[in-house]
Amino acid sequence: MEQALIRLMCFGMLEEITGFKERQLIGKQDTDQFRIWLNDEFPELQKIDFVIAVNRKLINQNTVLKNEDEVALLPPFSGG
Amino acid sequence: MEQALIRLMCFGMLEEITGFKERQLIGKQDTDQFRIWLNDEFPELQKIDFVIAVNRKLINQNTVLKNEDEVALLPPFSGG
Amino acid sequence: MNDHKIKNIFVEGAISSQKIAESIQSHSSKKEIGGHSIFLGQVREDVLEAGKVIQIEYTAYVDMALEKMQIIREDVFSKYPLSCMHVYHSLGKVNAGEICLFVFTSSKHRKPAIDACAELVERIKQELPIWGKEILENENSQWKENN
Amino acid sequence: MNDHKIKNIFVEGAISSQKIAESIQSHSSKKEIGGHSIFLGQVREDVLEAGKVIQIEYTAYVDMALEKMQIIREDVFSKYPLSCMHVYHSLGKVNAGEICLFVFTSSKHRKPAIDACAELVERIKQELPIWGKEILENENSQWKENN
Repeated sequence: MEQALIRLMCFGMLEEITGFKERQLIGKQDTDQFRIWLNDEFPELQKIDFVIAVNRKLINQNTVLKNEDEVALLPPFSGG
Repeated sequence: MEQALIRLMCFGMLEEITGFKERQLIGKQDTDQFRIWLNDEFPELQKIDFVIAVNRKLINQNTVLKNEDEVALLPPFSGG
Repeated sequence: MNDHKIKNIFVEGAISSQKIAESIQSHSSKKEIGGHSIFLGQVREDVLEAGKVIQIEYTAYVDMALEKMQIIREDVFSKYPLSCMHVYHSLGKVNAGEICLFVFTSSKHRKPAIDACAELVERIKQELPIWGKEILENENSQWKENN
Repeated sequence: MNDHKIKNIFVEGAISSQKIAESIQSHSSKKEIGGHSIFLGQVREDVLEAGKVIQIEYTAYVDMALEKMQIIREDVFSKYPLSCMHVYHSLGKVNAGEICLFVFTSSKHRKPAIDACAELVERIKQELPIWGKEILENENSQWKENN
């Protein structure tokens, strides 16, 4: 089976914490798998309040990741 | 007893109905007396919705009129 | 009556967008402000049975309006934590499409500015002795009624 | 997603009072409008424990913000009888005292314009993925939190 290549994006303070704004990531079948990877790679994120958007929609349950999906980590909004 | 000389003012459509914007009036002891005079003088006002202000305050009960009081006839407001 | 100086709110004719811009700009030095709320009343080209409205001519019982506005101003200032409050109303002729009322409130936070502005607009419409005479395209006229 | 063209809301840097004036002026030809409601967000010179805020630098997840704004726009248009709705938000650096958010609604009557504007401001603050980084006078910075 071909592995999904996703586009991973970080915004606001998360960009400072992870050290990247955007990168590619391969081999995560769904957002639960992705979260496990994220916690391993950036344990300091466990202290941070953030939500995940897949293809520019907030998700609130495990979501399958497909090739070229856009996965974004979003800290609390503070526009206006 | 000296008779009060009041300043009588009409606004909006009332100015058109009475034919004056401002005039002096003598001999009305209170607003009830004044209303009687007004109904005699301008019977067409009985069909018109208006309120009375004495010295720039709306009145809702009979009010004694003193010398130099400012009595105004105000149709419904339509500012803004 | 009270000790405060009575502020004028009346301007002759329409309120220009330039005046509004200048009023906004002048608040950039008040750096404790986080939100401004503005209401603008614009003369509508209503089509009445008697004809189309092309202009409204405003008159007012100026002394009473200014005294009443002072009371409203103090009520609203005591109810909401505002930095600023500005109210302007036209007298005389204002064409359809032009601005006849400008209400401007500013506060540290958005909510008091928004709520105070909305309350001011309602009270101005209901309580200030101002009258609009609608001038129709056929040169007739009729007295405006607020809803 | 929907069939409508996605409108941009972002402007680089502060929103000038001249831009606001031009936006107001351009509505004078829409003669069915009776009321405009405007909200302006202004960058506050807050004094934090870490220092005084002199500037906010805004970043956004632009594509998501515009898609979300489109949904909000359609929700609000379907809820209130509006003639017009305009929203502008700054990206990049905005100094204390400058305008970073401009929300502008117009309607035949005042109530829908006022209510729609207030609702838009709340939804923009809560739902758009935009972040403000407060730049302090001592060259430190911290991420803004909305209340």
